[in-house]
Amino acid sequence: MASTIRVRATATGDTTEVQALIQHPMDSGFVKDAKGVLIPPHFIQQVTFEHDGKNVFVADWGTAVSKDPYVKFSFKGGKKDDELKISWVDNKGASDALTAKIQ
Amino acid sequence: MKTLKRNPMQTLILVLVSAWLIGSASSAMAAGSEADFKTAYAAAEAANTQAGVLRDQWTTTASALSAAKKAAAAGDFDAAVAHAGQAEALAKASIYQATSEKEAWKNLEIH
Amino acid sequence: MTINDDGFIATRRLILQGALTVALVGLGDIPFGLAPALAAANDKYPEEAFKQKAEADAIKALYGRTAEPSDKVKLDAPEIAENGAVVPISVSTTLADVTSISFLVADNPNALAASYQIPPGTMPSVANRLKMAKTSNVTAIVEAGGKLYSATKEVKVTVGGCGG
Amino acid sequence: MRSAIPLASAGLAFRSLALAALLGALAFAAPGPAVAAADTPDPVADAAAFQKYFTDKFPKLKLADFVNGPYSLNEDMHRQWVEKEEFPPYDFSLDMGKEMFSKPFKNGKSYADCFPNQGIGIRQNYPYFDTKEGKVVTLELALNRCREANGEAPFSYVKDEMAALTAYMAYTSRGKPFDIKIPNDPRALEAYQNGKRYFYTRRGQLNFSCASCHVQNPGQRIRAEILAPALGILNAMPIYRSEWGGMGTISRRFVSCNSQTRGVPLEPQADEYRDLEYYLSYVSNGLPISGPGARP
Repeated sequence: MASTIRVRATATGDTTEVQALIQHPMDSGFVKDAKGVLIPPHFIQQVTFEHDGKNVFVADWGTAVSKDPYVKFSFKGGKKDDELKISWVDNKGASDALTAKIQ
Repeated sequence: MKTLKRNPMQTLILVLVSAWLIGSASSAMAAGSEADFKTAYAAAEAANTQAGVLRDQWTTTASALSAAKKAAAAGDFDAAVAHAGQAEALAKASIYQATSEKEAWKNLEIH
Repeated sequence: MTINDDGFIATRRLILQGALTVALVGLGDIPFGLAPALAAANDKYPEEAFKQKAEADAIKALYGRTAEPSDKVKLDAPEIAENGAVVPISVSTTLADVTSISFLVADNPNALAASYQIPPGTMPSVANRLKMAKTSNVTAIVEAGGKLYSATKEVKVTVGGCGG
Repeated sequence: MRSAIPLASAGLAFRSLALAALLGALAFAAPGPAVAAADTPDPVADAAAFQKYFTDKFPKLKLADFVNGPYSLNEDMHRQWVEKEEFPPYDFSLDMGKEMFSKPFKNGKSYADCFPNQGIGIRQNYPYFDTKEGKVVTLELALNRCREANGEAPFSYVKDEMAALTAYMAYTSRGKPFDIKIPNDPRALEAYQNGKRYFYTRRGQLNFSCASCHVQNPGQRIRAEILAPALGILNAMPIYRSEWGGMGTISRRFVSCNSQTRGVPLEPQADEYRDLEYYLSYVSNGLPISGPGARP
């Protein structure tokens, strides 16, 4: 099954800009479905971005992050063809990971 | 650009007609009984089917019809007859809208 | 502002954690530039902070102190959100030694929306898309050099369409 | 003494009806375009007048800008759109569509065998008038007919699979101008006219027509949303709407527009919807395809 993580990492000079879009319902637990039943909370809690063995960015998310969440940041020290490892875990313990190459 | 005098006038007529319909529908209410509900519901459904033929039914007609059915099922025929009357009025208003729009749509057409 | 029970326990546990991390750092061989701030540096998911209803409690649970507004924190958010489900919000700052950035939506059921750990070498700017229940103040908090700075902007949110 | 039965619900219906009708009259009594009902429809003149009405109304916009709907009419919305387009939420649907499009059916054939040019870069020619069938055929209909012809179950017109397929096909046509043709066949002209009539006909208890919002009030707000101009309104289809938190086909948009004005929607791909799509696409001839799109 295709990964739930889409990432674009582009290095310009010694700064690498990272954009990530993750496929996830991000249910807050406050929304009712068509039959008026509350949809239980189901959201990504932590996303870790790792480069060269150390975390370059960690996102802690609550129930107010949009569906199919998106985040953008940049860090120094990455260069073309380096690997960037992204992994997320949600409140039900589900998770997914992807290793991408910096363009 | 011709100012749209007809449109508000035509909408005013729409309001008056439906007011008259609701008035007549409600004044015919005696103490509701199952028979009254059946006739009132049948009339409302017939009008709504006619609106369907004209491809212009309203969602509020449908909800009034289901409210009528629910009230009748609960044995509250007064409310059931009232809802059915309301549904008939809404259905008739939608029929009026569909027929009057047969020509009135040209008012908005871009030329 | 009364500190409710779990708020108090949370802060005590926070301080313990902080102490633990500091102790570990002393032992560890990774040369940390500066002693990590209370909660931000450790990787644990700040469960308590996300449970808080009010903004002030969330900030307290997360950082253990209050923030002062600063024009060095540039918060970018729309005036009227095109839709409360997807509100693009970003923040950037010229402050140095930034270790954490957080976003809070005051009138959401839980104020804390997202919190980001910024290790040394990562630029102090984040863009994300948040959900907003209704018109509310959106606040970005930047933790730099162990102190908290903030910027706030009101974002209007209403339902779209002409109604059911 | 008038009958004592408190007809709150009837009164309520009457009040909401009157209020809605009044709202309809007041909010949308803005001067509409000139009136002159031609007998035989002249699509070429219609399209020219249609495009002129909008370029006059928004002189700052180039023709191609109209395909971005509300985002071309409001600076705050435009900024939010640009940020979303950096990594658009329809990315997943696009990939799913691409994958589905290349996966062969059980009988070994695939969508590429049903469409000219293997289905690549042809979205701008849909919908077209099928002279054999004597009716308008939309892209969504053609996709389901292709599935049925190859022994596969048709997809729902309002769900994700159809949106993913049309998203991919639209993507392969990005930038190509709409090129809708009306063959020399009286039935085609009639289908075009039916679509036009549906577009301008008021319906639903709120007594609005598509034109009330998208011709008389583009750029205005209706609660939080900025109304899109009718010109180019289908160019970005299918769309990922934040409102739905998901993809929406043209069918889904027509159905939801009807129910918003408290009109009972027709079944997806009903003749009226197919003709409406035919009219709306024809008068947007020349504007580039920009689908799939993101919308509020």
